[in-house]
Amino acid sequence: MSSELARTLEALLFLSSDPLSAEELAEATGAGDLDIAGALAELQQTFAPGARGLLLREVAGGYTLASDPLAEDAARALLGRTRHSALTPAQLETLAIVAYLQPVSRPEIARIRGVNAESPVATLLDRSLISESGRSEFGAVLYTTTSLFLKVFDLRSLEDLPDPSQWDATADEAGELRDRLLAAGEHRAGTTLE
Amino acid sequence: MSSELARTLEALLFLSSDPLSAEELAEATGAGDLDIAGALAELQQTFAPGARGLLLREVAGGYTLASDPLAEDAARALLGRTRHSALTPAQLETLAIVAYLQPVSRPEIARIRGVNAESPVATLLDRSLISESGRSEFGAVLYTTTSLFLKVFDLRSLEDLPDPSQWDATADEAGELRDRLLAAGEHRAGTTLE
Amino acid sequence: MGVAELEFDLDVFSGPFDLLLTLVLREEVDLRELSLAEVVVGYIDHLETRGELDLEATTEFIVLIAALLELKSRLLLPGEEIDELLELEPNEAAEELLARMLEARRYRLAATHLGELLAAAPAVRYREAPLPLELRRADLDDAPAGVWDPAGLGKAIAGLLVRPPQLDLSHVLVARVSVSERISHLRQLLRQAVELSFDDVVSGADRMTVAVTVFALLELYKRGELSWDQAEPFGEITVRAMSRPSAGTRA
Repeated sequence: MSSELARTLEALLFLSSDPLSAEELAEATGAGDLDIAGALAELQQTFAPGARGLLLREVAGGYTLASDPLAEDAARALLGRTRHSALTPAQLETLAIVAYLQPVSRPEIARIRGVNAESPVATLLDRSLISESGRSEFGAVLYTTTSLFLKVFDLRSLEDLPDPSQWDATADEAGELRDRLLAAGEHRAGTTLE
Repeated sequence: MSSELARTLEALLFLSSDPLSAEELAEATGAGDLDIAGALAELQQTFAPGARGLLLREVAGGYTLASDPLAEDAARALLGRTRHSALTPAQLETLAIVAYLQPVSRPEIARIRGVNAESPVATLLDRSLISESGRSEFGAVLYTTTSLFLKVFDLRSLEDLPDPSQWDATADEAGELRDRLLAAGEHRAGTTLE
Repeated sequence: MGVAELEFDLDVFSGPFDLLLTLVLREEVDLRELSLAEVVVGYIDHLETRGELDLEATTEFIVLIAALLELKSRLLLPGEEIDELLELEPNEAAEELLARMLEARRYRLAATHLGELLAAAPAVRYREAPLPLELRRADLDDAPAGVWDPAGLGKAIAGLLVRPPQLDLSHVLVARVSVSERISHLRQLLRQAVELSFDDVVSGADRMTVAVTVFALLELYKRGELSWDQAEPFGEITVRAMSRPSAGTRA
C-alpha cells in the first residue's frame, strides 16, 4: 500500500508520454519538494528492478515509467501482429494513392479521398510503409512509398504495381491518373454534400 | 514481488493503447489460458482499488490499465485538459447514431438528424471516438465507433448499449401521430390549390 | 425552457409552440396561412431576450421548423408539380414524415442515455502515449516479404476512380430555366442599373423561374458581385451591384 502522494505520482507518470521533473510533479499535485522527493523514493522502491512489469527510470528531464525489458519478446509478438495485420480501408486507399501518384501531399490525398487523411497517413508513416520526401511548391510535405512497402507487397519496383483498369474500365480512359483521381474526388465530395 | 508472467502482462497492458483480451495476452506470451487467468488474478490484487495509483479495468472487450480517480485533479492540472470535455447534444446524437447503426455514412446521419452532420462528425473523429471503416456503395465514407468510445463510456462492448427500441414512441403515440398526419394529408389531397 | 412552451403571438395564432404544432397537424391552423418567418423571428427574439443559446432547444426548434417548412412547401406547390416533385401520395408522405420523426426521436433519446453514461463513467484516464521507438520501428529486414497482395492497391485506386452514380434528379426538377441563364440575366440588369428590385427582376415569371433566380442571386452573392437587403420578412428585396466588371477586362 503506497502513500496517497506516491499513488498520485504513479498515475501522473503513467499518463504522461514525456518524462516529468520533480518540479512538474510538485506543481501538478501542489505538494512540497520534500514530500515529492519522499514519494519518488517510495516509487523507486515499488518499481525496483524485478519487482514489477514497469520500471521507474530517471532520464534527462525527469522521471518516466517504462516497460521492463523482460516483456520485450511478448511485446514484439503482440505489436508485430498488429503491424502486419490487414490495413484498414482508409489506410489501403491512402497507401494506394501514395503508391500510384508519388510524391504526393496530404492535402492532395484528402482531396482525392474526399475526407481528411491525417490518421491513415500517421499510421502508414508509423509502419514505415511511406516516408516524407521533401516539400511541394506550396510547402506541403510530400510522401513516397518505402523499400519496406515494396517488400511486404512483393514488388520488384513501382513499375510492377497492378493496372487498375482490370477492376474499373474508366481507369483506361485517356488522361493523367492524378487528374482523373482528383476529378473523381471532387465529384464524390459534391455528391456526398448534405 | 509478482510472478514473471504477471510482470509481463503488466508491461503489455502498459504498452498497448487498446484493451487486451485474455486470448491476446496468451498468444503474445505463449502462456496457457490457466496461467494467464492466474496472472490476471494476481494483477487484480496488485491493482485493487486503493492499493496503487493505477487500476486494472475490464472494458472494451479486454483488460487495460487506467489512472486512479484519486489522481484526477493532479492529472487535469498536469495535462491541462478535462478528461473528456462534455460532448454537445449534436455530438452525442451523432455518436448515438454511429453506435447503433454502424457502419454508417455522414449523409445517412444527416438524414436521420434532419441537419448537416459535418461538424459533429469532424469533432468525433478528432477525438478518436469514431473512425472510418470503408465506403458505402455510393462512395461515402462509413464510420464506426472506436475502442476509445467504449473506454470513455465505460462499456465492455457494444452489446452493453441498451436496445434503442425502448425509446420508441408507444404504438398508441405513433398511431395518434400517424392519424393526424394522414388527416392532414387527405385534407390536402382534397384541396385544389390555386 | 423548451421549445414547446415558447409563446407566440402571430396573425393566425397565439399561444405556445407545441399547441401550434398540434393545431397545424390537426389542420385547425392552415399552414398555408401561417407565417413561418414570423415563427422564426419570434424564436430569434426569444433567444435575444434570454441572452444565451440553449443548443438542445435550438436543435429541436430547427428540426421542427424544417418539418413545417417541408410540409408547407408541399402544400404551396401547384397540384401537377406535386407529382413531378415528389412521387408520393399524401398518405405516403405522412408515413415518411412519421417514420422520420420517430427515428429522430429514438436517437435523440439514445443520445440522452449516452450523456448519462458519460456522466456516470468513473473518473479514470487511459494512457495515450506512443509506443517506445524500439517497438515502433518496423525493420526492413524483419518485415515479412509478400504478406499483402498488390491487387489490393490496384482495387483501391480503381475504387477511387469510380464516380458515384449521378443522382437522378430528372423527376425532381424539370429544368425550364437554368441558373447560368438567370445569372447572365441578373448581370445584364445590373449593368444597366446599380440597384434593382427583386420583384422587377422576376416580374411575370413562373414559380420555378423565381426559385432559380434566387439560386442565381445566391451564386452571385457568393462571387461578391452583388448584395441585397430585405428590411422585413416578405418585404421588398433590393439587389445591389457590388463591383461592376470593368469594361476593359470583361466585356
